Amino acid sequence: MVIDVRLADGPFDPAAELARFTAAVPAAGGIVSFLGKVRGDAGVLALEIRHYAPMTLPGFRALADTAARRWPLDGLLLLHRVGEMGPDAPIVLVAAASRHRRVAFAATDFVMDHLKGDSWLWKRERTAAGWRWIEPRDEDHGDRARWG
Amino acid sequence: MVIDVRLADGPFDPAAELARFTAAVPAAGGIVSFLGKVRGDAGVLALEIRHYAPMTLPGFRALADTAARRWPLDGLLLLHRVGEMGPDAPIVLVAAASRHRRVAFAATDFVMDHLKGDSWLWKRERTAAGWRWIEPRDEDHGDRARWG
Amino acid sequence: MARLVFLGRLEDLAGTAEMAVTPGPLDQVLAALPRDLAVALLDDRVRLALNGQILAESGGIALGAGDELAFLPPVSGG
Amino acid sequence: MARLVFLGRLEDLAGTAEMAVTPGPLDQVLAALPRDLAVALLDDRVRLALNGQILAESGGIALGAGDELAFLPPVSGG
Repeated sequence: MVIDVRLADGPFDPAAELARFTAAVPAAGGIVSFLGKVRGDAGVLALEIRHYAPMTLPGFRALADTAARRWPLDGLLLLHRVGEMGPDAPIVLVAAASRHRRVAFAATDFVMDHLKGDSWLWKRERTAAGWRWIEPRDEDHGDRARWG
Repeated sequence: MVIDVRLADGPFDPAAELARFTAAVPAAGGIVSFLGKVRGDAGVLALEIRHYAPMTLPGFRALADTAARRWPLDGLLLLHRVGEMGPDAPIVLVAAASRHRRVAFAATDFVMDHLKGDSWLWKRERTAAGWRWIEPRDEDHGDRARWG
Repeated sequence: MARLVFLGRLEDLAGTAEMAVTPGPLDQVLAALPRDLAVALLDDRVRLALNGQILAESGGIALGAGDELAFLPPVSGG
Repeated sequence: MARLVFLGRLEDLAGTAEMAVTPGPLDQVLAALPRDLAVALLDDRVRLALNGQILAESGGIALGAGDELAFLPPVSGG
């Protein structure tokens, strides 16, 4: 069981990361991934993600462990960018590998639902109007509630 | 809206395909992908997928169009290998790009559920015991029935 | 001539992926084939496609010159 | 000395990510800060973490030498 959880304080290459992860889980027949990136067309000139080292990475590890206990996975990848980035930059890559397709979908979906509202990350974005902090969303609570 | 549907009669590189797809959908904030490959540990020495050109690719295109009508997607990729391949070979890559994370998950999941039992593909695998045709699975009907 | 196309395990049974046949009513075309192959082709679960279009039923089909009739056994699962 | 850490918009409000403070009861530490910052830090929705561990409540905390107290406002949504 491969669990790979990292914070990246510089740009990362999602294709290369996914290729490396896939190579590490030869027994898995299915690999589901989610890539979140800064939208290229939304007028966002920059996104900054601040984190708190003593809690952010341990929080991600705990989330990955929870997913790994809940589903029979061959591997789980959770890579999250921090710092300041521009349009089109990859922000988060989550991938789950399993013998069972539905398991890989569920684990990836689960991790994303919890990442979005449970992570110790603070985000602000810069548009033509200046910097603006991104507020909590009520929707995130609903997303997590799907998993009981 | 990018719809990219292809049959590959030779090996393909999932990481490169996904990178190309991602670059084509700059407005999408989220990209979900499913990669199915020949398991490396299951005693399968070779997998052969036969198809019928006049129906297989039109069938895939119809499935992609159905998904594109059902969800607000920025792009959909459906790439399927045919012919004979060995352990670890990529078989199928499906990816959906959208502004909305849940939409990208749903569309990818939907396409996979329908691919598995509705595609005009015939598969046989070779183990130490020789070639064996892979039969239809009852489970596939249940997978499709999830989508009403 | 017309052409028969055998998919999946029907190809193995026929010993070939394609076969050129004399045009005519399907019954007559099948009667010229080895009996075990003809029986397998007429299995209820085998779908027929004429020139790439699935046929609702196989009764009364006649193959014209240049027609391609494909025999599609149940597709493989996941 | 002890250290205060300000996350998210609290960093902007404080004008710094970290601040060295004299150890002592939290009330006393906060009393030495600008009033608007102290009020923001005591907002109900701001969680406190002492040396990386979330505190169930902030009442009665005292900072010792080398302690790090982080102020964590609500995290950003999707």
